[in-house]
Amino acid sequence: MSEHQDPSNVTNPEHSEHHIVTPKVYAIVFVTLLFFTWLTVKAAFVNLGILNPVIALAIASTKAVVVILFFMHVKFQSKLIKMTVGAGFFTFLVLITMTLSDYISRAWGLW
Amino acid sequence: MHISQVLWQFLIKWLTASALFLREASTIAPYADALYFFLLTITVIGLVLVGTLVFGFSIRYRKERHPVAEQVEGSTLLEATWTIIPLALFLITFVWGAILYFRIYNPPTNAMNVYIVGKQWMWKAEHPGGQHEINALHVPTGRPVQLTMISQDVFHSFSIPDFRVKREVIPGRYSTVWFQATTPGTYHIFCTQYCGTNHSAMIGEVTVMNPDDYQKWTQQSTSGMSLAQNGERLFASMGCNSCHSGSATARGPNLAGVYASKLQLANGSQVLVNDAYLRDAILNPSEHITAGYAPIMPTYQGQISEDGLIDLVEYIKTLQSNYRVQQTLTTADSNQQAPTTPGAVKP
Amino acid sequence: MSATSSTILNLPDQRTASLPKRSYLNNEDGLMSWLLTGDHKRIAILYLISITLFFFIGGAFAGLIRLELLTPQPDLVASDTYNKLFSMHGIIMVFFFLVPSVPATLGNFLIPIMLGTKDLAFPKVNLLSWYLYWIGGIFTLTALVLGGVDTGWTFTTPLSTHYLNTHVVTAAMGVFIAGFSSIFTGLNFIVTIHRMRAPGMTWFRMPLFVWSHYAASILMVLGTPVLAITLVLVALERTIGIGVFDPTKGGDPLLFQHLFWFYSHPAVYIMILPGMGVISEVVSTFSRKRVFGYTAVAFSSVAIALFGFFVWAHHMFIMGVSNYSALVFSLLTMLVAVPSAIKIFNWSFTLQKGSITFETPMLYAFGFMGLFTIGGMTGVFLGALGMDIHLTETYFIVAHFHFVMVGGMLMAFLSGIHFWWPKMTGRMYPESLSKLAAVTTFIGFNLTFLPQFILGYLGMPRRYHAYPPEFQVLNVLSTAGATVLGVGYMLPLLYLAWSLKYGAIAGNNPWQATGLEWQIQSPPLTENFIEIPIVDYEAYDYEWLAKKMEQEVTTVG
Amino acid sequence: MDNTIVATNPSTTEAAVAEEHAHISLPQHRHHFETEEQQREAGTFGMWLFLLTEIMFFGGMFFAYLLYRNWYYDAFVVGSNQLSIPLGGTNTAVLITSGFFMALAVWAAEVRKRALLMLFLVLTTVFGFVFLGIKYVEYHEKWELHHIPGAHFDVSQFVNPKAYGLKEEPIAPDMAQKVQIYFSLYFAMTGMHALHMIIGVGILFWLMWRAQRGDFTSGYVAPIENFALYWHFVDIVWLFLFPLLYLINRHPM
Repeated sequence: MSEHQDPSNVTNPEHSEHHIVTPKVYAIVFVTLLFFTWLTVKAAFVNLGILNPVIALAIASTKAVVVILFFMHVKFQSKLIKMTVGAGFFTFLVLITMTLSDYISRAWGLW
Repeated sequence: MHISQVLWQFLIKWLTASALFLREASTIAPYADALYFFLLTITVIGLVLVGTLVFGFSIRYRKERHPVAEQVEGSTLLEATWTIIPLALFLITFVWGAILYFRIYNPPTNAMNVYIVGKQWMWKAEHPGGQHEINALHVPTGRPVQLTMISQDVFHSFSIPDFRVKREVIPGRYSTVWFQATTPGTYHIFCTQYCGTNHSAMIGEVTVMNPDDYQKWTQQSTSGMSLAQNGERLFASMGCNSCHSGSATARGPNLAGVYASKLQLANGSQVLVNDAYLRDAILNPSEHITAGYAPIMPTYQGQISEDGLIDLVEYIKTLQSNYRVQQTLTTADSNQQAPTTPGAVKP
Repeated sequence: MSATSSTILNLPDQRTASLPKRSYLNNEDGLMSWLLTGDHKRIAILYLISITLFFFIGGAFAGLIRLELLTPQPDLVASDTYNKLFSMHGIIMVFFFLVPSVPATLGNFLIPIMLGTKDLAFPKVNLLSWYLYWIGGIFTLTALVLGGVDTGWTFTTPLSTHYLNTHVVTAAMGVFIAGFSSIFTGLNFIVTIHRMRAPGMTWFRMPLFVWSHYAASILMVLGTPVLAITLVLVALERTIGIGVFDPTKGGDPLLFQHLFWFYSHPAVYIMILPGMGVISEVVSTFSRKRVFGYTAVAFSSVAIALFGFFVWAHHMFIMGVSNYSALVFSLLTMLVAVPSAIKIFNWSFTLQKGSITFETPMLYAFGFMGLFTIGGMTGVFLGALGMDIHLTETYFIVAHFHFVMVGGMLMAFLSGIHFWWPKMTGRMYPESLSKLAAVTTFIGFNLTFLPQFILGYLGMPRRYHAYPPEFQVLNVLSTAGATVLGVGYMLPLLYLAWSLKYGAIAGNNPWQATGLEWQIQSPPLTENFIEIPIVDYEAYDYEWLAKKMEQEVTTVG
Repeated sequence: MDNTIVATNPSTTEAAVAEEHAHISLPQHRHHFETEEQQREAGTFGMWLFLLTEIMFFGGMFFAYLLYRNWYYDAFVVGSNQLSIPLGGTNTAVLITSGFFMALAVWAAEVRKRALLMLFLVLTTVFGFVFLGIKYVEYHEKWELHHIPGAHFDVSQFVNPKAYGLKEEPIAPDMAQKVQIYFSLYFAMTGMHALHMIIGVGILFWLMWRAQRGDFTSGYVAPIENFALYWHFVDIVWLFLFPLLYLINRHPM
């Protein structure tokens, strides 16, 4: 019924073709995730100073992105879904940064 | 004409007892009121504008006079106008409000300090000279007064409407506010943060006095022990002096003259020693290790009341040399009372 | 209908008119057909009944509060009781009336119809959200029956966690569950608006009512879970003492404030935005004109939703947040005030060159515009840092949010109810009585809450059971106003109930409005549209409507 | 006149109706959706919006973690070192495996293989249970050591690790008290996560029951697909929890 849909929907970024991800892709993702898990444990035992939490978070984020893109099919989804995912993390970022703006600057002005 | 008695009394009261405006009794009050009237003016203008538009259009374009509507899409110019003008007004308000805020919350350096402890449901005021008050506060005119406040239990809020100052009193952390009273008289103190059953009974009175009267009041109402003297006793009885003895071989850092100095901490950071720092260092010593000392100090969390902490803080504030500390050591060794001579804090 | 008449109300000939034989109301019979319905219209009615019940429970508490404050002495009830009264008033009114008021009733009823679809995207989730609302409500009512809660609606720690022995956990769970009800409503709206629009219903053909619900839904979905986790932490703190908000264990009570207001500030936009949508519809219909600057009004809703997330710490200016952080939040607060101002002016100019009539919904809408202007401007007082120090936590703030929430939202809700009542029930209410109610409400409201602004500036703190005697006169005025206000709210209950049986038959489009909902029968069929409509006209296109009606007259003739 | 529809072009309307009838045959198709594609997209979008709320739900706790970790770093290190990396690491792998089988289950449903779908769902559930079992072992240990926050919380192990035969450096008593905050957050976060797992396993049983009937292998995969989104989201939360809670500072100072 697409030709009678909302005319703007024909090229609507909200629509996407349905896509079946193959087990092969899943297997690659699976191995990648296990590898990163091993990596993050190893990295924790090396003293890198300030870089330790940075690396741990970077690895965790990479894993999360891989899961979101492939296991959760976002790579093959419409723009709308991608934006939705983005909006969630954006709001979380707002919560963190705006609240931190209080905690970080509390000691300011006490010099 | 017969007016009901109740109504009559109500009218009398309306005319005599109910002010529509508040006294201005501090140096900040006129500044706050200026902003208030500015805001009131733009509110009234805004309201009149919207009212005029709505009523004007309603009369001019009501169906009887204007049976067929003309379709208008909108007007970028008009819309830009009522975006930019309010934005400009709000930004002015923001700047003005911010200036006022920093004025109210940044005490001048020469302010006299009074400690306030809030608890369910009373205010305790503690003057450095040893005057203790409950639900009352005496201050002189013409001198900036800084309140260092803390709560023993829940959030309270210390408010003196006639001074236009208010600040939340927080458990576990000092907060400060300051004012300079201008007119002698008595004014309300309210707790404005809901704090449990008797929230509305947590009220008190500030008495503002001439400097002379104030001088008289301080002399009459002192408990005989200044806060620093109380602190000195605590310092000895809690055994602080055994480590913070001031000698070169002491296990704890020298406290003489430490207040208002910049301290190098073991974790590499530098801090300014203020009331909040001293309080925190007593309760959470391991986070505040002075560089060069071992983290051996035990915590006093739960062993000492907020009043006691204030006494200690005040004591350390007044320590200019280690003479008094040495004195407490000798007396402590001989198991005697700490010295109680008033007014001898500074040697 | 002559051109000079002062109303656009156009009812069918009452001698021949009758309600349609089949409608969503009589499609199925029996209680279970209501309780297990998937029909968004029936769920809207269920919600309408529920929130009305909670409104009057909350209102009763408000009445008792005002009665107590008639005298300065604590004489009517004990202090604990008074604290419970205002706590329950706040909790019930905020979480069980204001948040679901317009979205769950009018929004539920109208959004699918306005978009030209048969139902919301997830009818079962919609029903679930009503049940969650009631489970939450029952928790809260249980807390009430067991002896009440006296935390205030803000659940401030450490008071709520360590210093009260009332049923905090029960009430918090009630709010927690009701929060999920609101999440599911918002989620349903967003999906419906994105996915279910009829052919031709582009984003910029949607009524502004839908736009404002879209913005509010985003806030519901993103904000409410933060409240949920905060309440869970409060409950854990209370039951096992986990110490996250407890200063004696090293926790920061201000963290609670941050997390709580991260939801609760956007929540006020959740409450007011749908109301703004109602006003857009009503003002346009009764001035026979397209809303002035449609896109600006649409985008200002979205802007409010977006900025709404950046301003929460303005509830904490005196609570010991960093001064510099306060600066940032104050600036952003000023920015969020602008879209509201834009809306007010756009509505005013919608009237220009219109052909204005003054039916009940329009009277309420006028009330909204006046009161919301005051409410919004006094918000700027409170957003200005230095001014906030003096005004916050006093009756000024009480007056401010009642102007926005009651003067704004409740007026909008009543406006919407009067506007869409003929659509929902197929019958008209008595116009003269409803106009009287609108005027009574407006007068009563101002009498109640204007004195509170003065009281606030004089320094009377909020949540005070007893107060110094010099505040009495203004308090007496306020209580007197509350009485009038109470009458104003009781009236609609009576005549709307009356109209269900005896009201005049309304016909399809009594107001001659342009929305899709007015082009179908009233009350609508269960499936709304026999055929999915194809939308080929802009929102608020009165010329299109006139043409269409002309056509109908000729075909019928 | 009762049901005036805004259609002005009768031919397209008829076409639309005809088109709709073609789609109505499938039993899972809900009447208010025009097409099945629309229904499916709506479902996915709705699920994602729900996950958005979950992000914010956990977000509140993640922020609390961030704050207190910075305030009480030493306490967090000590608390974190109380946790077992072998157990935590295994659990991470277990959860990833469970997620992998869930992804395969979606694929099996897409290609309409009922036996495979059942197998993968069962494997997903089994690994879910393994995760919860290991979590239970970890919790139980904390219970015995009095590391559960609250009235019975005991700091002696952190103040005096030597007495317990631990190699840890002792920390000051005031900091040791803050370990309670670490464990509060640990239990709140992993507890909420475990709760989501338990709910997920419950839904899995329902899905297995329906999959057994063949509901999802005739072209209708939305429930499987949407549940997979939920299950993967729970995975993602754990992917962050593991390094943040277990691996704060494992290297010798």
